Amino acid sequence: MPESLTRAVRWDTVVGALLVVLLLLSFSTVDGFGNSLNLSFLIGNTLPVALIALPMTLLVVSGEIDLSVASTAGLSGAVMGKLWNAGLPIEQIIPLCLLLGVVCGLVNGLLVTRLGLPSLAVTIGTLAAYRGIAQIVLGSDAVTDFPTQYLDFAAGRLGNSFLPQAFLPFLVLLAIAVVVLHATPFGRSLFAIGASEEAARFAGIRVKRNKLILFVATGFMASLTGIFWALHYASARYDNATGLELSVVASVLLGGIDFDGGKGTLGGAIAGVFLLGALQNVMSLLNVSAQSQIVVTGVLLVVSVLGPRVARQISVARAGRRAASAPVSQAPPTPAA
Amino acid sequence: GGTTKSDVKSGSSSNAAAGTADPNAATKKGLTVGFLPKQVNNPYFTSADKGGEAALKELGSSYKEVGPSSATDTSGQVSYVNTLTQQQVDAMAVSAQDPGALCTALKQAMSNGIKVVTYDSDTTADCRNAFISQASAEDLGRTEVQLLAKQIGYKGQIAILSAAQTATNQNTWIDYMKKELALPKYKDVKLVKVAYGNDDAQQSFQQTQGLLQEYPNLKGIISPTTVGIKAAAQYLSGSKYKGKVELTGLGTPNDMRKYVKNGTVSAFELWDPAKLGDLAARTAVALASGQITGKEGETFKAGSTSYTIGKDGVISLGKPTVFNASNIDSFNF
Amino acid sequence: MTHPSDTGPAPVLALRDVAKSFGAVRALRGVSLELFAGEVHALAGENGAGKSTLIKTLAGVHRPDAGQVLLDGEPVQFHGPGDARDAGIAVIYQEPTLFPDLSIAENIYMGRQPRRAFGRIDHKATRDATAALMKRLGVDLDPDRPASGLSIADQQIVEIAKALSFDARVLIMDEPTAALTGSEVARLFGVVRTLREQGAAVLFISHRLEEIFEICQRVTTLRDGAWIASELLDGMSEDDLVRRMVGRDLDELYPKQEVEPGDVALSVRRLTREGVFTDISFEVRRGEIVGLAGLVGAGRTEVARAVFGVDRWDAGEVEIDGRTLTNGAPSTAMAAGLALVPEDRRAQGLVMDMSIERNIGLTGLRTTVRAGLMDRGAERSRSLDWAVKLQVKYARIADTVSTLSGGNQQKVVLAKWLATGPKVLIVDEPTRGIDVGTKAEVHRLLSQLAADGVAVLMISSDLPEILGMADRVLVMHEGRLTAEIPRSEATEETVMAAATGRAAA
Amino acid sequence: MTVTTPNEAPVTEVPASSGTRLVDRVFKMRELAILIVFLAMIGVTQAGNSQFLSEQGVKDLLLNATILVLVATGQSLVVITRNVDLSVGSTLGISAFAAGTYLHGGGNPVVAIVLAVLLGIGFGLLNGLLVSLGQVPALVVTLGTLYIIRGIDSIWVGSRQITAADLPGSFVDFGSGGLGAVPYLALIALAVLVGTAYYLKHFGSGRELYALGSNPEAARLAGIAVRKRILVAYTFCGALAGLAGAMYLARFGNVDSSTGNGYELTVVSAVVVGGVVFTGGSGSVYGAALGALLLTSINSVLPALGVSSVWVLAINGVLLLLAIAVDRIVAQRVAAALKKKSAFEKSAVQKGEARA
Ligand SMILES: Nc1ncnc2c1ncn2[C@@H]1O[C@H](COP(=O)(O)OP(=O)(O)OP(=O)(O)O)[C@@H](O)[C@H]1O
Ligand SMILES: Nc1ncnc2c1ncn2[C@@H]1O[C@H](COP(=O)(O)OP(=O)(O)OP(=O)(O)O)[C@@H](O)[C@H]1O
Ligand SMILES: [Mg+2]
Ligand SMILES: [Mg+2]
Repeated sequence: MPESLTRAVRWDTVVGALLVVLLLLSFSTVDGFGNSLNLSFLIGNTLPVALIALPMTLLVVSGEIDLSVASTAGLSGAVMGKLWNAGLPIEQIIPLCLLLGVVCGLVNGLLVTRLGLPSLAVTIGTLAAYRGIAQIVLGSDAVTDFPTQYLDFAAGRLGNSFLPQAFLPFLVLLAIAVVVLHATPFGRSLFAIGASEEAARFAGIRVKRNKLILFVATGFMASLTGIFWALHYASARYDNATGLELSVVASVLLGGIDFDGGKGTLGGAIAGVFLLGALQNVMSLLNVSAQSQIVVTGVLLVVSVLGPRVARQISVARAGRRAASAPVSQAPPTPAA
Repeated sequence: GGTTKSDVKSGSSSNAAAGTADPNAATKKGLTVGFLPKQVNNPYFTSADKGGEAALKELGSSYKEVGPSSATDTSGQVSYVNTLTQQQVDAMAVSAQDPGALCTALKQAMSNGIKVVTYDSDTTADCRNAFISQASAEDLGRTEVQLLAKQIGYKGQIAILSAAQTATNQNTWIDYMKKELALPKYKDVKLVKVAYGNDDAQQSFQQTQGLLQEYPNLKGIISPTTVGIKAAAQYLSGSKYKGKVELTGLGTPNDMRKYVKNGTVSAFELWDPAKLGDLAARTAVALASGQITGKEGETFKAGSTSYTIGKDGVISLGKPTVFNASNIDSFNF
Repeated sequence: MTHPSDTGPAPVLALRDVAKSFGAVRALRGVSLELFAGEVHALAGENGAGKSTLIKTLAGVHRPDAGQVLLDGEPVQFHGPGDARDAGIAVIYQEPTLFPDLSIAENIYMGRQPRRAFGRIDHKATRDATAALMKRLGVDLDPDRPASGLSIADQQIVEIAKALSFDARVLIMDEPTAALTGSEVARLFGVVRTLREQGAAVLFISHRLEEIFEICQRVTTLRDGAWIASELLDGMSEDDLVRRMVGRDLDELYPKQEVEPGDVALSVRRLTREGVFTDISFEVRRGEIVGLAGLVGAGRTEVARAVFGVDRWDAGEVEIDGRTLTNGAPSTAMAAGLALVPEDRRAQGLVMDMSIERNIGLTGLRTTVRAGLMDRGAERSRSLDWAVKLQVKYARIADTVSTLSGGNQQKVVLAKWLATGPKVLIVDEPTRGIDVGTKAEVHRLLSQLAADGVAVLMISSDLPEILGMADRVLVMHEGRLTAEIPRSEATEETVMAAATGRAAA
Repeated sequence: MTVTTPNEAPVTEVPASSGTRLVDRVFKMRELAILIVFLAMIGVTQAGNSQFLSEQGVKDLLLNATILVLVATGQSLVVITRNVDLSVGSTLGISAFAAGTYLHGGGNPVVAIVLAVLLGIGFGLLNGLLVSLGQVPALVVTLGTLYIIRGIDSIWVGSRQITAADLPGSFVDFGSGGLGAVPYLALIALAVLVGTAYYLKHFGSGRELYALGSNPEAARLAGIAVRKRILVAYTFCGALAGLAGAMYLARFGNVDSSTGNGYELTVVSAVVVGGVVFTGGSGSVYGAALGALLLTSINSVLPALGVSSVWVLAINGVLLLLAIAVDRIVAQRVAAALKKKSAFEKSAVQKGEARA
């Protein structure tokens, strides 16, 4: 009973439930929500956040953070535009851009693991640096004339369904991330690193190497997102995806990932991403102003941390009452002779 | 192998004009026109959209405004295009944060029968039916140089303080400024630098400081952005450069009144944003009523004035107004 | 010495019928205890018996579910540790509670620094008072030094100094000596005796029974959260006490099996880490238990850390079964069959927020795997196996280790490493905070491991343990090996002489 | 235990605390390192542009740093307690607007500043209450209040704006005026900074902020009123954000609903560059202030050197990275030197003993 109680109040489950409730309510009451076009918009616009949230969740679980993701995405988009203008075939450009993302992640990772710098500081630095490089690379250009089959892939739907074509690859990536975090020794070691780096090191876990891998993966996914972004919106500019890092961080936090590291589930994070995305979509359809939407997002975040806390206190109080109503302690047994 | 830029034939650059226009069609009433500025709460766009709202009221249609709260949240703006599409408005007036990013969504909207007008900042031409240009870019660029040159006596170093490096309209104006400066009468005027303040008060501030430190002999600054000119004016008025360095550009009378009065700025210019919104609304209604389709050469009446659609569906508002100490008090926006 | 009787003066501090539960765990049930002025009172019990919980109840950290705390015979309600402190109760908790970023002086006087005009802190007076305290304890710790980087023993000293600085009426000490060697313990007991003579009431917890008999007059025994007895120590034997605690007679504490040593398993040659230890060379053979003795801060832990690879060494070589280890790579050391039970269980041994199961599982991430994925069944049975073997006392294997008592946490650390089936096992203070019953169990285990061919290097500040278990004793002094003493010649005198640097190596 | 141990004190009378004084100096070195980076940067710029350190130039440098220094000072207090306040930018924006609204058409500037500070205190209290009473992660809560305050701000402000024309001339002059090259605003910031630093070093409650950031559990056991202290830190941080709002109004004479947007990252950078550690318990407000000065100066230095705006952002980021990396490397080098030194002393002692 206490186990099922504590399980029931786990925040990631709550976020998942909230998402389902929101979707059901919106289907039945909000005009224009349920049609496949809107749903495809909703998912398509949320995908960039979701893509980055995958590695970000792993990173945060291991106690680090990467705020440079949006800039890495912007830089990849910018380089993609530049190379495209230079006449390179897109099939070569995309691997090059992904490689660039890997390099960006590697720089972050090396600064954090080799020099022992705090990742928050490092990635605030590279947030500016990568965006700045993007600006140097592409300047004021906006590249829009990418090949149509790529644009169609990034913006199109699967037949007439509500699913964007890009959703399937995302599902594959999601599955990979879930397995890696929750079912492999690597994932297990991330939780240990996040909860206590020193104890993890003493258990023979290669802390630095694992963190480096995560930063590289994050860079890779950020650049993939940058490419997707440029194709989805058919526009490569140096300021693509500006501010995306805050959306990612907010969603991941909402999904119950603890920024002190060591706690959280990918399901929760992704539920958080889509909860925020769906909420914004619904509020826009209901003509809620952008300002009020901001307030709602904020309140949701505050509730997301106060909620579990209150739930825990309630369950503790209940357990206390149960214990109090338990039979009175017997008289102390006499010492054994 | 692979797909390169040269494999991709450049898409039709003309605007999306479909069907035929019936100039005599009745103006429909009861339409809904959605305004989607770059940023809600931005005073400039609020004035413009207010103008649109008044026009729509007069025409018997209804107005709504949606938009992102940040001027760099392109994906947010795209979502709002989608939202308007979902809500089945009859037409939308959009000021695009990005010429390309909104295209897919706007085309979706048009394919759902929604008329799209851009104003203030355009998208690529095939993603909308018409663009309402605040003033001809050429006029704006050239007159600003003319204003400043006169103030500094056609002699000395000048600089430009722009907004973001990617701001399309800014860049077009700056191109025309350079063309104007190439004329022989400006042979003693030297453009030394274009700085970018990113439409941020602090950055514009510091860029102004930097310009003055780097070029101690700077005689004048052109800032073709309302945020930039305001920040530059505030810096100048509190520094030793006040009155020594001339400043002009695009600003609103309300922002600039103080600096004109205290002698920091002698003249600047702007179009009336409310008129811009007004024209956008009327164009949207004309499109939705079938009076125009957006083809070059079509004409229509908006209020008392008659406008002709130019190349690529561009409709120009007219010449900007120059404000100075003698006339500034008769404007309030 | 006064022996207060039941009709004598009222106890300074007392508990009456106190109960305390954590969820389903009933840590205390109907426990009573009386502390009298001028008396040192021992609290004895197995790991998880509820000693620390009792102390935290006295200190106002826990609010009892039932029963009363009495101060000078009057019931009181402490709303927090601050209240207890204001009532004149000083507490040394089982786990050090220092501020790593602050200086030792600030750690000791936090919240009650000497003041100057306008309530400003008198930094100099704080420093001087700290220096005086350190002198009283006979240790050389710079008051200005930050607490981070202090060894566990030094941390414990600072805790003791902090408690002494209160000049409290009641001094409560939860295993203050667990990390200390003989000389510091002697020093501490000297101070405690003075306090007692000045009329303080002292509550003392230790799993080293000889210490209880040395310093205490009265003992209260707990078993499974229940009160067993409160009685005078006079006339009691260690066996009596153990029987109270464990409820049965105890087997031999040092069940050393004689094993014929095999091949060299661990070989350390000229290992040096600048500024920490110099030119360390020794070998451990299969089946051998080698003790590593020394005073606090001699560098024993540092050697172990370097050998295992969590620290890098500057010069030298380490071999396991003839295979050279990579510098600074615990994972390769583990792969080669080395295991290290670290000194600081909270920071190094355990991930406090993780479950017992997963903590033990952490060393098996390479083995409890099927097709690249975690084999949860194998992980659980491996963890359960070892938790049971080491008699860890827990409610559910999925509970976080932070809810375990100190000694049980130590057992989890042992379980975690024994589960790897090491060829070479380095244990650093393996029985710190472990109760006598389990200690014998751990010793039997180590002995059995050795018999099975494991090479064991045992670092311990508990000299009798070293003498009782080791085939050979290595002694370190100030970062150097000063002696290697065979079992036959190892006595307290020879070891201490080498440890204090008085004997030639 | 019946160990026969010598009862005299161990003979390790290590020569007085020369090592630890060095340790102390290392902590000072962090600030010194930033100062050196800063001075080097200013020096190079001055060499490249003699106008840079003109009276006007110095004044601009100081003015630019003022607002960030104020907010960073408040933020470091919160960070020292192992928390963070991301909502400072929003608080700054809303209090600036409140002060501006009050001054619109003439009000007393002092009252306006007080109003801004009070509003800041209000939001600081809100954050403090949520974090300390709810005992929830500060990062999430203040990210939430960042959005909430920003939303309330934009709903309230709408598209209105306060421009210099709406403000009393005296207030605007105050914003750009000063004693010689030293602006009034910088003097206010300096006073706040010095006061805060003194408080943190010399008052019990100040030290307790460090203690509870260093080890919250130990702080509770030491009887420190943890919640109260955290509440105070947040309130102070809010108050300074409010004050900074008023200063912003005076300085820029221009406030709208987006004022202070995105400021949190700048503040956090300043604090981190200044050596205030995010895990709490260490760092100083002087460091944070130096960090703020360094960051804002980069933005003045690059334009003054004629670096194209295109490059500014990238260089900014690289410099930020350099600053923290250099700081780190210096700290590591010094720690290593210190270790060698103590090793040397140790072996000297041993040799001495051996000879004896
Ligand atoms: N915060 C807590 N949450 C849950 N259970 C707890 C908590 N603290 C203690 N316990 C449980 O209460 C019981 C008594 O623990 P306590 O720490 O008092 O033991 P102890 O006698 O001090 O043991 P040791 O000798 O190992 O230190 C144990 O079963 C322990 O698991
Ligand atoms: N993490 C650390 N950082 C800095 N100095 C340390 C650290 N750990 C230990 N020291 C110092 O290094 C010296 C050697 O400590 P070490 O812990 O190795 O000694 P030890 O012989 O294992 O003693 P014990 O285990 O009994 O504390 C001591 O002076 C100690 O204060
Ligand atoms: Mg205990
Ligand atoms: Mg040790």
